[in-house]
Amino acid sequence: MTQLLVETRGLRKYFNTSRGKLHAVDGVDFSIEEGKTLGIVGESGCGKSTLGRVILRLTDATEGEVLYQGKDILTYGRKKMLDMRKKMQMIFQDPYASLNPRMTVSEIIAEPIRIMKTLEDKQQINRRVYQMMNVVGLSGRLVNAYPHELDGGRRQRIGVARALAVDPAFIVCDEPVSALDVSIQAQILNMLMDLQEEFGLTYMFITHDLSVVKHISDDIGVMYLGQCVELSSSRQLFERPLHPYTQALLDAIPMPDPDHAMGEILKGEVTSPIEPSPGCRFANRCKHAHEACLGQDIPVYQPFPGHQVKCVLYQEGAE
Amino acid sequence: MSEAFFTIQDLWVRYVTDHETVYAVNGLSLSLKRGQTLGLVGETGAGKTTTALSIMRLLPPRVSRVDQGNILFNGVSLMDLSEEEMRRVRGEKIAMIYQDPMTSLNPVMTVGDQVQEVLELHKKQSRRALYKRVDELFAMVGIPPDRKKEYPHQFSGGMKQRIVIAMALACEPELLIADEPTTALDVTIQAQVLQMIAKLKDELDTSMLLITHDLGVVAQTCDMVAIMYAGKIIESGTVHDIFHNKDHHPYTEGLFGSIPKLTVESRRLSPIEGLMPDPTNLPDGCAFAGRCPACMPICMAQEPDYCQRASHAIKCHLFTGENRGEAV
Amino acid sequence: MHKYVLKRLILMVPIILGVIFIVFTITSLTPGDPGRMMLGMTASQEAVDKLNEELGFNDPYVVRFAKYLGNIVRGDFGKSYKNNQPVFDEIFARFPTTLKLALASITVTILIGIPLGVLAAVRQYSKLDMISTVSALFIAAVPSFWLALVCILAFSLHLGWFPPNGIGSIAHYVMPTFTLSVVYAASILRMTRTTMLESIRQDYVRTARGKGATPAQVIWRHALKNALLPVVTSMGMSFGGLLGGAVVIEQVFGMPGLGTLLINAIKMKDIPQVMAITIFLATLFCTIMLLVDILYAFIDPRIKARYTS
Amino acid sequence: MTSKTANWEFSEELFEEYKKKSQIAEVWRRLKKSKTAMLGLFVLTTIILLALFADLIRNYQSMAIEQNIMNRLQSPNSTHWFGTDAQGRDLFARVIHGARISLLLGFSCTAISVFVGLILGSVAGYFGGKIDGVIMRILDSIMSIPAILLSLAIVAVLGQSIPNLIIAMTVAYVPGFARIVRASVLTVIGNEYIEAAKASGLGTFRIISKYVLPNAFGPIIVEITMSVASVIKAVAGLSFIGLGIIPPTPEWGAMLSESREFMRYNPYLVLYPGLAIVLTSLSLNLLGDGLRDALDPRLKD
Repeated sequence: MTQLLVETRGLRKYFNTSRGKLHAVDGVDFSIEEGKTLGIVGESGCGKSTLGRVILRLTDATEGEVLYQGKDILTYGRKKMLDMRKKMQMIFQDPYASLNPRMTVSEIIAEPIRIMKTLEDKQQINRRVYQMMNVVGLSGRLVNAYPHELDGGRRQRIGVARALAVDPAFIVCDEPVSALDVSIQAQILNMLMDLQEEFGLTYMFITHDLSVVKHISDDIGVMYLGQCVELSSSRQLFERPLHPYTQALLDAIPMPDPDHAMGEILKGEVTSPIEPSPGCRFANRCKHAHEACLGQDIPVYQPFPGHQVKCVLYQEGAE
Repeated sequence: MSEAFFTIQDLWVRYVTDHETVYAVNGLSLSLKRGQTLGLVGETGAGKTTTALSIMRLLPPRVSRVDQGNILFNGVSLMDLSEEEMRRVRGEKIAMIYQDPMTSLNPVMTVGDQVQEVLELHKKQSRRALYKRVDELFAMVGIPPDRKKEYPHQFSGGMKQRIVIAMALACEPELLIADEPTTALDVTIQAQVLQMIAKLKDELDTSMLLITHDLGVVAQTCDMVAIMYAGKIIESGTVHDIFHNKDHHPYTEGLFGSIPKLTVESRRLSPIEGLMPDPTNLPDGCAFAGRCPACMPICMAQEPDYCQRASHAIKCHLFTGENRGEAV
Repeated sequence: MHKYVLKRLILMVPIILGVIFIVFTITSLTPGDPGRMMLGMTASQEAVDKLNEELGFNDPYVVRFAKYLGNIVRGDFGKSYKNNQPVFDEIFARFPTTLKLALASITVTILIGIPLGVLAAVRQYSKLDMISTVSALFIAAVPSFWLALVCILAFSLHLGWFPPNGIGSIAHYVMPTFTLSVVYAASILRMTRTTMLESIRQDYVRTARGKGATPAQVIWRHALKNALLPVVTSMGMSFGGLLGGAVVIEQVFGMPGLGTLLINAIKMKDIPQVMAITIFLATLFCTIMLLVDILYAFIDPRIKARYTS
Repeated sequence: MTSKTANWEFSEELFEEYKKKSQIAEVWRRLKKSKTAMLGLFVLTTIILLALFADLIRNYQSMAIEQNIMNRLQSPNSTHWFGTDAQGRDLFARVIHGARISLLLGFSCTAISVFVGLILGSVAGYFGGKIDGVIMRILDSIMSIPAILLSLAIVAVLGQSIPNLIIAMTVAYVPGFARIVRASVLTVIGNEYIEAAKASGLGTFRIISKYVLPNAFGPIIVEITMSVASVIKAVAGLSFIGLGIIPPTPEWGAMLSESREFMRYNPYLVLYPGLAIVLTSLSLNLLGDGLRDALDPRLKD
């Protein structure tokens, strides 16, 4: 069995709003093996981006643990955390907003190296920047270009090079391709997969697009209103989606095949994650909903080995 | 009934600023039959939105230049209409749904007033009839009519798009232009909205020009498809032609290779290498030649013609002239 | 909505307290001898010392501040050193002049600035746009008191159209109003133009045109209301500037308003009077900003929603 | 595969090149394109040069200060380009020596206000919460007093001198700058690249100084030019009502004040000092307008 690299236990993140506590992430447990990819899928407002930020400590968790090689990094002090950041990096969603418009391509890629002091000598840093640019397929003449001079695909390559510059083991990819055109999206996805093989990277891949996540992930977690409603291997999830929400999500994707009829369409909209009442959060849109879904929190069932689902329909399976 | 009631003939549109000239649409032609849905597919910068705005005659003034072309609607050239006549076409005969429901509604007007405004502009009727019609429209798109006194910020993205649709369909237009109507929405909401548009379109017997980058959306909603690259249509045909025929423009092949598929078991995608050509400096010959895996010397020098087979047209040297035999 | 107004009124209290604190602190640094000023040069040193002691001028700073605050709460802002009358008597006597000038000026500012700004934006790059923006840029560089001098020179001394000073008739207010408002009108014009240009490019304006709305409807119904939001705030701020500007302009035109009173009080080191005028004008300004905020909520339902929920 | 698409050789020169292509040069290149900004810069430079070399052009003591009743109220002529005032002093000499005071006050007040405003505004904007609340309430209080009243009160209390004027103006101008800085900071910290900097382990201070402020710099530098003009006008206003610079020191506002009673028959007395104020602030405003466009890195050219 391979080693677990990252694990979360009972991770929660609440935000205070004027209308009450917003449960952005509400008790999420998962683990990622070294060298593998965990896809996190969900629609807007499900808390998937917050989850990524909490794991990287870009925002403080309300409760829970984030284990990296078995140690809880949420307890780390400033200095130790800075060391940790060399191992955990992030690729951001918006290739336009995630690059400082006043810095050149080489400055942006060199920035994490300078801050974390993985390299001191200027020429070494430059060599590293050069190496990273080559790895992500950026031409040398862009060394001194500014981000606004480049297209979305190239900018996203800069973001990837910046994340890779300090030689991390774990990268959170927060919707890295959703702002890109399909042809460019495919280029970046292929590149991310190549880099994973080349450097043995571990990914947490956050996206709203099930078909993208299918290509890149070994395991997939489906989130709905702050909770992980289904977690399994990618193959199992697509062959046998268990949670009614996962099924609805799969049905909603328009297939590029005119003979394939649209599936059943999910009614209603995502409700607000502010002060949710106990019970299944999907119940009000779910065609299988009944009394057992409301009133108390739904535990996680495991009807099949390695396939977890948060839905009372699978109650027997757990017993 | 089967005659084309809407045609664009050889449309050329440029944007000219002090610094540069962007060649957005370069000789685009398409036609649409009554009751049909045409999917106009392309990536960012292909000229899709420029085409839509040219039809509505809402291109940004001063910088945009329509150099050539004609747009015929029920046999009348929209280009020849006066601004006042065109104003009466907009919203009544041709209506538009926009990409971003967050910004396309006026934040300081109630949604009811915004829907009502279209009716006031085009239909003379009593106050009472007007209010009744607004209520009907809200009910039609699945929003309780008593919410019409609320402001856009009180609605979710999907709800706002429903309001935009109610606005577009208020006068029962003959042609509906939907510019990426679901791109900004979540996938489950997208499904709801697409289904609703399809249903209402049928009920009102409206024809639709659906602009999108999503081949899945096209497959599920369109009768005809036109694929755009660098301001031109490089392939067009029925949905069947595009999704089931063997022969395709290499760019279309590339697009299909780029989309991650749920049904196929493969890890790697087969993307198109390289980038869209710079719209300020388009190459001679075929605009796709630089990225094309099947590029031939002639592609660099000479622009290909359309190869027409029944309803299916491909603008590629692989299928024209002496190359015809080899490729097929 | 009234809940929001109440909330904002309560928020005004610390600001006014802050103003009183600042004004008190500044004036308490004044070297001077209030007793001597009140009794005059002929009074004996003993009498002066006694008066200073009685009035509490020898108390520690904190004690004096607390006393001053206490008196204000009771509505007592002190008496003028000059005529030993309650300071507000004089303020109320002078205020109408200043208020008339300020109201006339803000009205002219709005009437010139906003329509011209809208027109300049709608006809961007036209002759009208060029002329109005260039002249706005030029006027923004002109100090209002100099403009006032030039006006007196031209229209009073040479042409004799308007009286150069005094407040007897409406004619007396023409030049002061013009010189005070034209500078602010220039800045409002520029601002309206910028926000309008931004607003015209918004998606919802395109939606309105797509509906078949007439150009006039698009501009007045859809674009302007959104463009006005930042302009309204700026107008509130301008009113503060106008009150300040009135101080100088009143001097040029010899108008017996609050500004003239203030400057005389400063020159005479009549501290209670200076403090009262400053606090009065600051409170007035705060009230106007409150009205602006309420107006803002009235225009923009998003702001209203934020406060009423 | 992707690594094969961009094989290029490493060369140190490629990395060195960017020093030459500095941002200042870039801004300058764009600024040069604006005719009005260049006009503003030219006029401003001329005024600054006249102020710097005022002593070489016209002697301060003998031309600008000493009274010379024999020469009083001469219309502009070849010796006295701008004429002479009621005390027989050369108006041209007084105007160019006045430029010194105005520019000195304008730039020094702005510099101090910007410095204090940068600190207060960035602290308030970046940390938010209670710190923000306290700072902003204090600044709100100061801003509720119309700037000129506040300066008037301070000058009246501290006495009329150049340092006191600087203090008075600075107090009045700090809140404005702090607000602009704060607003810019708030816009900037909403950006994802700040998150990216945090993910790279960047500390608070460096995020402010390296990411937040440079990106907030555009609106601030524009405001600086506008503020210099505004201070110059405000000082002139104070002097005009007799509560700023005291005569016989040549200050434009004070000169206007002195000229009032003679202006009917000697209009040049109000013309030249006034034009000096207008030209100085106009040139600064034109420059500020041009800078606003030139400093926006997103504007393509």
